[in-house]
Amino acid sequence: MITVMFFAGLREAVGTSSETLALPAGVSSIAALRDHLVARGGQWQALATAKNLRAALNQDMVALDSAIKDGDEIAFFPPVTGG
Amino acid sequence: MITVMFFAGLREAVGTSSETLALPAGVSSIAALRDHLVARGGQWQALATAKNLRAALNQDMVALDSAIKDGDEIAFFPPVTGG
Amino acid sequence: MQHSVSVQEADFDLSAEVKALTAGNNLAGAVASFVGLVRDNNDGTGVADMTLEHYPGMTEKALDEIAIKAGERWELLGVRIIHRVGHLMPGDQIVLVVVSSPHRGNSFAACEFIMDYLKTQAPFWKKETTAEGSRWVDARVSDDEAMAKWRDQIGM
Amino acid sequence: MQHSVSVQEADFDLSAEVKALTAGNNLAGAVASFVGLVRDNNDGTGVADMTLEHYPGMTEKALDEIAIKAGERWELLGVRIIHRVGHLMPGDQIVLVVVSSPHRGNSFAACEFIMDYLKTQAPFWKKETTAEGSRWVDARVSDDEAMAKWRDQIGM
Repeated sequence: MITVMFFAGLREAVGTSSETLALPAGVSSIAALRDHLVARGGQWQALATAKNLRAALNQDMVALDSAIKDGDEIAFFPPVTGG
Repeated sequence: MITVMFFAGLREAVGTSSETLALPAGVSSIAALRDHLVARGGQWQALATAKNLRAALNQDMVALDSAIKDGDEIAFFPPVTGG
Repeated sequence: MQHSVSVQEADFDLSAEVKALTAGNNLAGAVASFVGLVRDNNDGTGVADMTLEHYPGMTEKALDEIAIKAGERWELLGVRIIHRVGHLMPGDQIVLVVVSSPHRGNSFAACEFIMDYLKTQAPFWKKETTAEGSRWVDARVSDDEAMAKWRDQIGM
Repeated sequence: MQHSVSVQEADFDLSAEVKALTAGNNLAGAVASFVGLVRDNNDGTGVADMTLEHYPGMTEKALDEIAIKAGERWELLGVRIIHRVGHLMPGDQIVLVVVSSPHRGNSFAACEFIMDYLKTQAPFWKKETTAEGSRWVDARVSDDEAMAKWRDQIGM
């Protein structure tokens, strides 16, 4: 199983903050996971149209082409605006 | 009359913090005033031997060759060490 | 170097944080601090209030890593970072960074580095309420540029 | 830009100064501060206490000019400078600089500029008491270099 999380405007767009799912067959990177989610259609298109989509893998900010495996926590979000 | 002030180690060396005197004849710069005071001998030699002597004219830090006139307030001191 | 980070809804007191960071250690001659405040205006639009969302767990981890990176780069004695989350009003304090060091140059550089890093790397998001409704704040190009400056200067 | 300077024997409170500088003005998103503390060690010798001498009148004038120079160079909302004089112990606060601005880059640069300028231009002198007696503190070449950096960068 993997945990996928969404934050800020992206959380509002996809309508959920977190979901747990089995690592889909053939999905081995964050980018591939995004494509898998986008293929659900509807509000999930937000993951495709998001400007400057950022991602974290196990709570480290990483590039979208980073490899993922079972047990990982993956997060998608817009550029951060704290401080 | 002019006012001449001394601070910190230089004040201790010359043994006074301030004195008022008539602008000596022929003295038209801070450097010339220093020479005039040094010529008194004794502890006034400290003005000649001071490393990196600094001066202020009417409470602005200035170069030693700055011109002075009657009524001025001149100060001699070592490099500052505040902050 | 000692460091600590907090992500909290509660407000903080700058003096108390400085005192706590420097207590019992009289080697620190220099303490540089930064406090970020909620402005009542952003790009010309009045801001009534703000909500700060974050990624619990990752925020603490990111701030921790930023403090450690600063300590590796500069001679520091202590770093304290606090970032507030939740509901905030104009004038409220959002973020605090305090850096103590034997020398002021290091304290200034590290404090600014931590803020620049935090702005682009720590997972916080601001949502503002304006007269036209609420909106997520856009990231600023100037923040990316500030971060890029450090990458160029010190390879971070 | 508002600014104020104080030369005083009394201690100060950083939080109170920040609040006073930003009160009633929610344009200031950024507040950079510096506090200098008495160290218990200088160049390897233990320091028991310290006396700060100054040139009354000129100190206030010099600090005032430094604040104004910073306001001319950067977009600032407020500058507050406090420098203590008289008898101080290790750990005591000596100097405070607080700079508020709409943007953090300006607040950091101006705060560091003011400290570097003050270190070489404001007429204060420190006398330390050590186990070997009392001694006037020597000026540091590094302070002249810090000042020269600003002269090179911004012609000040």
